[in-house]
Amino acid sequence: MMTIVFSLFLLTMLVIVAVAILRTDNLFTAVMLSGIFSLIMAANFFILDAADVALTEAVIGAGISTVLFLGALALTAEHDRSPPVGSWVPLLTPSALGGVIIFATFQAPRLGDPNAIVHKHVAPWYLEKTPELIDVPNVVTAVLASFRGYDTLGEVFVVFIACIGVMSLLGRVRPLRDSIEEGEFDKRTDNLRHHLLPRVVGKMLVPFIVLFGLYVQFHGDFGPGGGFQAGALIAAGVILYSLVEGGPRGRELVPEWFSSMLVALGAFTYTSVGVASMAMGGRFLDYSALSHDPVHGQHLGILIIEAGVGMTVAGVMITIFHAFSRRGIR
Amino acid sequence: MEWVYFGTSIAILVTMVLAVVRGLIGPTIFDRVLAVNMFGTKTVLFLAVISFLSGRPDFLDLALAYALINFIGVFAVLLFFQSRGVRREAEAEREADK
Amino acid sequence: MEVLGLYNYFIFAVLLMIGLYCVLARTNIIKSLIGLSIFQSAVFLLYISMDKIDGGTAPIIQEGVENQIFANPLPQVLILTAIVVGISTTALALAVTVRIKEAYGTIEEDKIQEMDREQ
Amino acid sequence: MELLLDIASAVLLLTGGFFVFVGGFGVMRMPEFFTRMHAASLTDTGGAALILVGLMLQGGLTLVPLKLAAIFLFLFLTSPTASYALANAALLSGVKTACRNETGTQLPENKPVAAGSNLTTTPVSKVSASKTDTDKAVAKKTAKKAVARKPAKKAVKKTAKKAARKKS
Repeated sequence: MMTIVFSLFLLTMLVIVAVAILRTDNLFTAVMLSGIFSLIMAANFFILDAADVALTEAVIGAGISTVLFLGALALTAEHDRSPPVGSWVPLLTPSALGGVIIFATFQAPRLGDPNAIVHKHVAPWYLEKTPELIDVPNVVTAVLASFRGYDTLGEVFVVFIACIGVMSLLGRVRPLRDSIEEGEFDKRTDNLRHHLLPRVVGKMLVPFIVLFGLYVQFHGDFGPGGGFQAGALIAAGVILYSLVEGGPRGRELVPEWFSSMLVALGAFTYTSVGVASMAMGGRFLDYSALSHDPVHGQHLGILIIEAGVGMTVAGVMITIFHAFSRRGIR
Repeated sequence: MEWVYFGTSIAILVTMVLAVVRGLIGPTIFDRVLAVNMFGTKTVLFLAVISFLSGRPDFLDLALAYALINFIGVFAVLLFFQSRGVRREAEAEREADK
Repeated sequence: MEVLGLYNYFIFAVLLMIGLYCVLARTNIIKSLIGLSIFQSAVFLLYISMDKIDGGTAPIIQEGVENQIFANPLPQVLILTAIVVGISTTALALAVTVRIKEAYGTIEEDKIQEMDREQ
Repeated sequence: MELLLDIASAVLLLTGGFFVFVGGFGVMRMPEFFTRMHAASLTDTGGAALILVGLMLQGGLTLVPLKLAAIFLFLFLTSPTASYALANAALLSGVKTACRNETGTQLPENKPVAAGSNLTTTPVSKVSASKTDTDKAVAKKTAKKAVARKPAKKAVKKTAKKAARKKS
């Protein structure tokens, strides 16, 4: 009952915000509204009992997405100069398609129906077997890291490849001025050093964000969290530092060679756990082979691959941010 | 206690609606940024209350994550406007070069 | 009540179509990308709506609590990774946009096409 | 004891909810950007404090009150900082307050903390386009009064004209 009330509120807001994003021709406004969009989405995920997803959406939406979009806007344009739509074809296609989908939803099980087909197949097995086979409280982590380890490995490599793409597109141009004198920092417009309050509070919070990221990383077996969220959180901490102190200082804190190495190292760690489990007589990514006690092996495997995921995600986000910010100071 | 939680969360939700309305009508872009920021803090409170309402207060990690990183976006906004003048000058120079 | 239970799916359809329309009707590349991310979020919403069970809770087993009903963990796993992949692919698209702006001086598709035709 | 705690936290939570709502109402109803920000930032800390303390009383002797205290602390640090950053960004791009002439005292010129000298201004007419009659009258009066500073006079006149045009 309460779920439905909250959902009604949040989902209606979601549609209104989406329409507003569609209608505005100021891209800055669109980015800000999509920040609200992502916040509503995260609250909605939480109401639908998906705590891990809500945490991911929260960290990505609040910490990274807005910053990346604003960075891209600074490098391109602030206004959407699309000509007014003359043809009715663009409107017709979505509305016809939308009508078909809405018609089809009348066949769908209602929200929260325990007899829906999705709840009958693999999921009960996961929920039943996790305490016995893997013995971590967070079933999502168990499924993510162990039962569907192949899938996650694929996702890590997608992120990895996207990072290589960004690096090859934006990384090659050297900034016009590589070295900046100490006194010059305060006059530049690409940092917030002359703002006392953001500088003090921002820098004070960076260690807490990174600490919380580590907590989310290693507490992911017991509560909402895991490598993906932790990586994004740690990256958000570094991004905060770079915003306050300026891009060059941020690159001194986490040099680019380090962040790109982190990306590769994470993916390498993940894969090598798989290879190690093969070498010890199991199948690829079958962590039970890692130790003589299968459950203990699972614990070890999950810990290492989550660390790999965290490294890759943190490295990717930091590298992407650095690529955009360095493009800006030319 | 449930009804207290429920009432509080409804109050927060209504405030969220008001913030969204402010974000939609503007009129300046800063009103929209203000709406985003306010919406962020209200989401922190909403998540905190909801995690008590659903009886799993161990999910406060979410609210904590929000409270920590919600303001990064505003910093990015400040930086964006601070460097806009420089960017416009560079743009004008490029136009002049053509 | 039955119809209210389908509300999530309606919203999914509407959001999907808003995103699609944004991609089709706008020529500005960044606007199209924002539309694409709305489209993506709509798909996330569909998946997460499926995992809900009445009286259920998030699939994190509490010690000492018997007979809990848990939400379906599988859609959550899929979407959790999809969100991170989504932001990195968006970043890639933004990088392409930045390069387009540097090469053409504009990020409007129609103007870029015009320039291409002139050459 | 249990009951006492429940009552205390209920009172705190409901008061907090009311505070939060008042803040939202202020953001909706205040006439221009800086007053809206005032409404938002005050209740952001006040309402949040009440709600979080109310929840803390319910947490019992676990990790929960500690986490709530951490949220409380971080909100207390980040919320004013965000307000500062936002106000500074607004000043940088030349948003002016519309209310400053109503009391008759001239506030000092808007000077944000600026790194470069580049203060680009965006059109502010939209901000101060107040639609009520009283505001219009005030704008007109100040248009006549303000002789000291020419640019200010121009700006106000423009606004007054715009408001008048909008009325008709």
